[in-house]
Amino acid sequence: GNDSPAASSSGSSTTALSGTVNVFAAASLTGSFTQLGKDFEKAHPGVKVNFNFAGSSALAQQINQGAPADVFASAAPKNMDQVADKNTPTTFVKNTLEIAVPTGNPGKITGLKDFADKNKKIALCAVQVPCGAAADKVFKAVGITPQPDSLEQDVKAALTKVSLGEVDAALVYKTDVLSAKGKVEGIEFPEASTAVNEYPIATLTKAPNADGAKAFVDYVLSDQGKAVLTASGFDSP
Amino acid sequence: MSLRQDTRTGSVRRRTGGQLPLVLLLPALVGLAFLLVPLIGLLIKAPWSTLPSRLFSADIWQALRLSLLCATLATTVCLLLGIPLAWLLARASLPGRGLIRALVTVPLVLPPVVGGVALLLVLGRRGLIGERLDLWFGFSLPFTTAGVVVAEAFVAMPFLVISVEGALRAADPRYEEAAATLGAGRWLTFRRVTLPSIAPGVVAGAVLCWARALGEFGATITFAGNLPGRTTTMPLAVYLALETDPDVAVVLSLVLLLVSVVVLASLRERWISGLR
Amino acid sequence: MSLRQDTRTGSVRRRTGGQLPLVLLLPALVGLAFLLVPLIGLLIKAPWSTLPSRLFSADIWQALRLSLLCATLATTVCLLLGIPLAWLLARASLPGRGLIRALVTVPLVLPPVVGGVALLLVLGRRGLIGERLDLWFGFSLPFTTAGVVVAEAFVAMPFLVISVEGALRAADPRYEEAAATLGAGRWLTFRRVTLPSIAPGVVAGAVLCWARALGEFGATITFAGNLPGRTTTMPLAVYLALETDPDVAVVLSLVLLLVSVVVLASLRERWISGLR
Amino acid sequence: MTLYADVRVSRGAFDLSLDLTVEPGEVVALLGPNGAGKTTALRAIAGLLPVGAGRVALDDEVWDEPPRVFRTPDRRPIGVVFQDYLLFDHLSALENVAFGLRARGVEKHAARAEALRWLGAVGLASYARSRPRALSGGQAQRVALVRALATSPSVLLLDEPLAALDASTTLHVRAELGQHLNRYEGRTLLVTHDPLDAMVLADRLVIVENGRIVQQGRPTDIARRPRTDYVAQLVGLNLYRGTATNTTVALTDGGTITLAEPASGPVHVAFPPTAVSLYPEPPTGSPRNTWPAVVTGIEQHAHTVRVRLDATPTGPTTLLADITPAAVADLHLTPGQHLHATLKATEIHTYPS
Amino acid sequence: MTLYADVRVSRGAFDLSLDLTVEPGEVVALLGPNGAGKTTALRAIAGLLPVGAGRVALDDEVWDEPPRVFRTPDRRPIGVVFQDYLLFDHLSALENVAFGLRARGVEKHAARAEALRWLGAVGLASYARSRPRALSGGQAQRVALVRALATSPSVLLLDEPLAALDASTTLHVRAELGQHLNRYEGRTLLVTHDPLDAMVLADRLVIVENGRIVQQGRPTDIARRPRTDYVAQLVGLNLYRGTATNTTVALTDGGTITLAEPASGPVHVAFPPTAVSLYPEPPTGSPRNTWPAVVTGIEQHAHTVRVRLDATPTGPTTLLADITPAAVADLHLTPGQHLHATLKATEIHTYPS
Ligand SMILES: Nc1ncnc2c1ncn2[C@@H]1O[C@H](COP(=O)(O)OP(=O)(O)OP(=O)(O)O)[C@@H](O)[C@H]1O
Ligand SMILES: Nc1ncnc2c1ncn2[C@@H]1O[C@H](COP(=O)(O)OP(=O)(O)OP(=O)(O)O)[C@@H](O)[C@H]1O
Ligand SMILES: [Mg+2]
Ligand SMILES: [Mg+2]
Repeated sequence: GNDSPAASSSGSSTTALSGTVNVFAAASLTGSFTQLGKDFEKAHPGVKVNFNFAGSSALAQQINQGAPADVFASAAPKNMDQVADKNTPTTFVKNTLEIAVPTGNPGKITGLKDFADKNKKIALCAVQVPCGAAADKVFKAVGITPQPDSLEQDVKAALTKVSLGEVDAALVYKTDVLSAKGKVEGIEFPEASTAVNEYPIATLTKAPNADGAKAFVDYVLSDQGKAVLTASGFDSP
Repeated sequence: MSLRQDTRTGSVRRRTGGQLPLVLLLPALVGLAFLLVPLIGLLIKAPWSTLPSRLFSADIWQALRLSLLCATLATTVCLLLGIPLAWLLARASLPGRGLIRALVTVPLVLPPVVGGVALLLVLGRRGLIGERLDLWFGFSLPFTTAGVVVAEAFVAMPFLVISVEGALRAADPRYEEAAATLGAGRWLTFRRVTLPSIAPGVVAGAVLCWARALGEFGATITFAGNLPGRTTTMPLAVYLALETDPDVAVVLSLVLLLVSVVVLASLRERWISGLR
Repeated sequence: MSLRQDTRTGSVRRRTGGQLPLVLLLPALVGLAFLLVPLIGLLIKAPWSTLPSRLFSADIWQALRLSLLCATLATTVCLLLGIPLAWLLARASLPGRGLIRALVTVPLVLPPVVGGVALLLVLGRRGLIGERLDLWFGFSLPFTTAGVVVAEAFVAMPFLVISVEGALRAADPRYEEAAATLGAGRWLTFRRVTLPSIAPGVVAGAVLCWARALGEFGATITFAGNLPGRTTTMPLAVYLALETDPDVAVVLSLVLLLVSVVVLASLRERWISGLR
Repeated sequence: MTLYADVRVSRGAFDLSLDLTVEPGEVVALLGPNGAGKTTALRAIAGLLPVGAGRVALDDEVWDEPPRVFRTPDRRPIGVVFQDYLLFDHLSALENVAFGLRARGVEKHAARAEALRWLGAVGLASYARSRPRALSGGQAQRVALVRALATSPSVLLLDEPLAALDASTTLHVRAELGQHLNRYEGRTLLVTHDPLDAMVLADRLVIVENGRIVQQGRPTDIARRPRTDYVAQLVGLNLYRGTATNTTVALTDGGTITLAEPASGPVHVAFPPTAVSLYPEPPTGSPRNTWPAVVTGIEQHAHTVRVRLDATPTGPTTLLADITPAAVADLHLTPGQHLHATLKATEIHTYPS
Repeated sequence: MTLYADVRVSRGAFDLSLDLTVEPGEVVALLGPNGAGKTTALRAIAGLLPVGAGRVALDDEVWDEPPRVFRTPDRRPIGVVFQDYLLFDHLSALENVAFGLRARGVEKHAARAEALRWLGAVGLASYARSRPRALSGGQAQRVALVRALATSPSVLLLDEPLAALDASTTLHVRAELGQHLNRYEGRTLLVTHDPLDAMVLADRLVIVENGRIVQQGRPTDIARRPRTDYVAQLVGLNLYRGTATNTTVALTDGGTITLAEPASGPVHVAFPPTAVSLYPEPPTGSPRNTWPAVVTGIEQHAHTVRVRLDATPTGPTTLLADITPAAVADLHLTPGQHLHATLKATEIHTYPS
């Protein structure tokens, strides 16, 4: 139900908000934030939310080069740290890893140990990107040396390879498995909890619309916001 | 002129009644297949059943309009700046011409995302030149449609420059000499003699340039951001669609392709025959 | 021949003692600045103090070697398939030539990632053709160096085809007629008369093709993946470096640029003068 | 094997319709004013321009017959010299000449040796390595000439092969060309502006105006019976074959002629009708040739009168003289009248044949 | 303002060194065999090829003087007709001719009207809209000719302007060209192979061989005192100015000549020395011109003897006759001897001057 939050949040708003809110958000938030934006606009008539979805590191670059951003929602704390002019960030969601296999599991993957099998085609994220760093942590924790065929630039690229059956398995986020329902199957594994990825959000000190920025972050952290995010497969912090 | 054209086509038609050399035909067909078969892959993969409903999203048309507009503007910028540059490289006696020519290819080799970063470093609000622009004129390029044009022009210009330079080098310079003896300065000679004679090369360069600009992604998203209606061109929309629904990405790509193929197929034949 | 070359250069040198038309010179210089200033931005941003230590990473050299190898192989493939295709488009009488020509530009317009997906759909393990390849020959392209070459060739070939077609259209067909009357078939005429006369256009196309292949990122990573030593080319290394340490990304980009500029600057002048 | 060419082509407002045959060993010259369609006809026979209607065939080997048959130029055993040369700029003169031989499968070294021989024949051996753009206009045309000759084609098509040559070179190249055409067993079609080239080199003339044949036949026949003033002016030339010994030529059809410059062997002897003077009594003076002659015909042309004469037994069988109407009146010229014809030895041109 | 051209250029193994001047209103013809360097000299004067050493200047306006001065072709008031035409393929014949006028700032409509007038003058008005490739060789050359003439340049440079024209067109175009050159106040340099063109059109001949001037001077002077056999053969021509009334020409230097074809007004009259016959007694026959003459000189050339004569008062002051050595012996020729010279009216060429 997305209609109810509109009433409650309009009640919570003290001053009448106006103008536009520029939200720079990680590409993996595209689906859920687009929805959130619509809801927010409904709750605050007269406010327009503009999204700039791109890779978190590109967004951090843009903000540091003076982009007119009000809010930054990053897919990793690291990229949030790169931004200088920000207010204290808050973690608003978490994401955990899952093994993704093509529908029907043609590679007969059962668990993490198959990632060490040279005969299986495996895709992982590169360690430079958050999902790769998380996977690295997991494998270190369980003491497995994976034998990947490819180190993908981002989690969607890994997912694409699974959904096209190019690889037998990949380590991706739960949200990704959910978004590709029907084309991939998820296999949960207990060690996932050792590498939880946190998404921080923050308003920026040079925000052209500081009030709007704060209201949007509040909305994301509100229950209504959480509901939308968890529907996409994110865990609450 | 039209008559002459007719006779020529007629002649070509009868001529090629003869056999085409297999040694040319075979690789040509393999090449064609290589370029087109992946397209067939996309067509097969496209979600035909739900296609009509997906096409009724206003966002698609907004992004498409923006893409066509920006690519066309970028091509115009490239033509205005690139043709003179090509001419300089081909005809003027520059010291270190070889180096300059190689430097022109820099935006080609630079991974587009890095190109975008470089543009930000120079033209961003905190950039070398961008800071002045902002200070003096209160005007900043990133996150504007003009920024998209700049990013696309930066990435696409080398195509134009190098194609046109190649055409200039293949052209017979004696016609320029003849024009000079008729009292035409370099500019007039360039406009009225050189340019018409290299028209096919310029058209080829412009096509490359336009198509490259239309498909440009990395530099655009880095330099101009991804703001729907303002800087979200089709390739950016495709990128976002890949994040949420890969099927939509395929549909978007096919729309982009269809439009560009229609534009090029209708435009080029006219240009090519009109300019010769 | 060398003597003749000398006289010509001499003549050009004295000629351009005269004034260059500002109306050409000005935009040419603006264009040059536009292409080069972002490079200056990168150079300023580069971490010069720590540069030497960063360059001593074996990974860089491995990626660079792979990049050069793959770009060169891809260019070779493009030359072998693309020149015949350009010839077919320019000289043969094809039904629907305009459409075919426009379709050739498809890989240009297609966002590279989608291009990679399209290649996977056709040549991947489960792809239309790839499945057969895998079944019959136990051979699969993705995740191999050959896959990188295929992805780069796919993206870069339109540049070659369109440049060369432009050159062919600008060439005087009467020389081909003369060759025909001397008993030369189309293949011989093509090899010995047409090709040498369009050499500058072919060189231009090959340069575009090589540079584009060298900078290719999206289609490569999507189709061939990213495995150091096997498929990690420089642009892939740059992209990943950008995620963690933008300074490293700048260093890598500069290395890539430097190498390509050196290669092109030394190679092209020789080609251009050698082939004319 | 005869070359049949019934060529009908439309090019814009211009419309060509010629019907030609060329026998083996025969040299046919196509003469006509600028824009008459000579080059167009030659291009059609070469296959560079498909005929709109008609038929081009070498005996029963059909080359072009719309709408079914069309043989491309490279599959026609032809050699062409183009009016604007069309030498390959990126090849040396030698490679240009060797090109056709190589295309017809001659091995590289043999082709180059043969090409060098040909270049030598037109005095350009020392330019073998020059690029066409480094050649003068006349040099370029000579290279184009031997490039076409080198392949020994069945049909040789020459478009103004001697136009860009200077007087002294022309003499040399014309003799070379004449010798080759004599030895040559193929069919030759020669487009030229120069009636002298045409009459010396060709066995038959075809005169074209405005895309149509206005007259054709053996040079002597046309010279004797020109149908129009244009043709009369174009081909009015006394031309004989004979064998020269020093300064005397014994004509094949009887009679002798005295030359100024010694020659030897079979020659063509030519002089214009204007060079012949007529006297009622044999004059004694510088002219070396004085023959008794009988008037056989008188024709009035625009401003001159052409007199046909028989000068047997000491001179040529038939002889043309162009004189003024005033001279006709002075001499009371009538057919059958006996006269003396004089011809200065220095007025005679001789060409080895 | 005089054109001074001291041109020294090296091109590969070829080496050119010419020193020329052309006065206003003067027409200088550059004659020489193929590859003599005529085109090279012309290109250097046009500024298409910087001289290696020397100086090109129009009076005190220096065009080229290495290493400092070099004026590009577009800043030299010149008009050039190229040996291979170089018409712009993408422009119509009319636009080609209008090009130079437009480049010199003439307004579009005026330029086109002027261009059309010029095309009409060479009989190509109906081809105004044709593309160069749709023109025949001769038509293309005429367009190139008027393209250069249309801009009324101070220096006109013509490379073989009449070479591709057929006999009848040549006559017409030569007359047109001659008239224009007469009216023309600039300096003309004419490269040609045809001695007749040179002698009729030019005020002075410069004969070049192998990159060097071998002789120069007024056509009649050169014809009378040729330094080499080559020159003698090249320019051996009796040439006079006079005024024609019907078939009689009153020569400017005295005497009269009878023509075959009526003419009127100022004309050039030309006939080769070979056309003149010598008799001890005046013969009565068809030749319309018989003059008493006195031998003033005898020169032995390769195979012929050139006799210089005075034919005053009834004929031309000086007269050349080429006869055979045998005739010289027969007539016992010695300087001072009195003879009778005959010349057939039909041997005479007349050109309006
Ligand atoms: N491609 C073309 N389109 C239209 N008309 C053409 C074309 N080519 C030639 N013509 C016309 O056809 C006519 C004949 O041209 P052609 O070249 O055959 O003449 P030509 O007899 O060779 O003359 P020349 O002696 O001057 O070379 C000319 O009037 C010319 O303008
Ligand atoms: N670019 C060049 N490089 C080297 N040699 C050249 C070049 N251009 C011309 N030559 C040589 O210079 C000489 C003179 O050439 P030029 O064209 O001036 O002769 P020309 O007198 O015009 O002869 P033609 O009457 O045949 O046109 C020739 O021997 C030619 O081979
Ligand atoms: Mg012709
Ligand atoms: Mg010349």
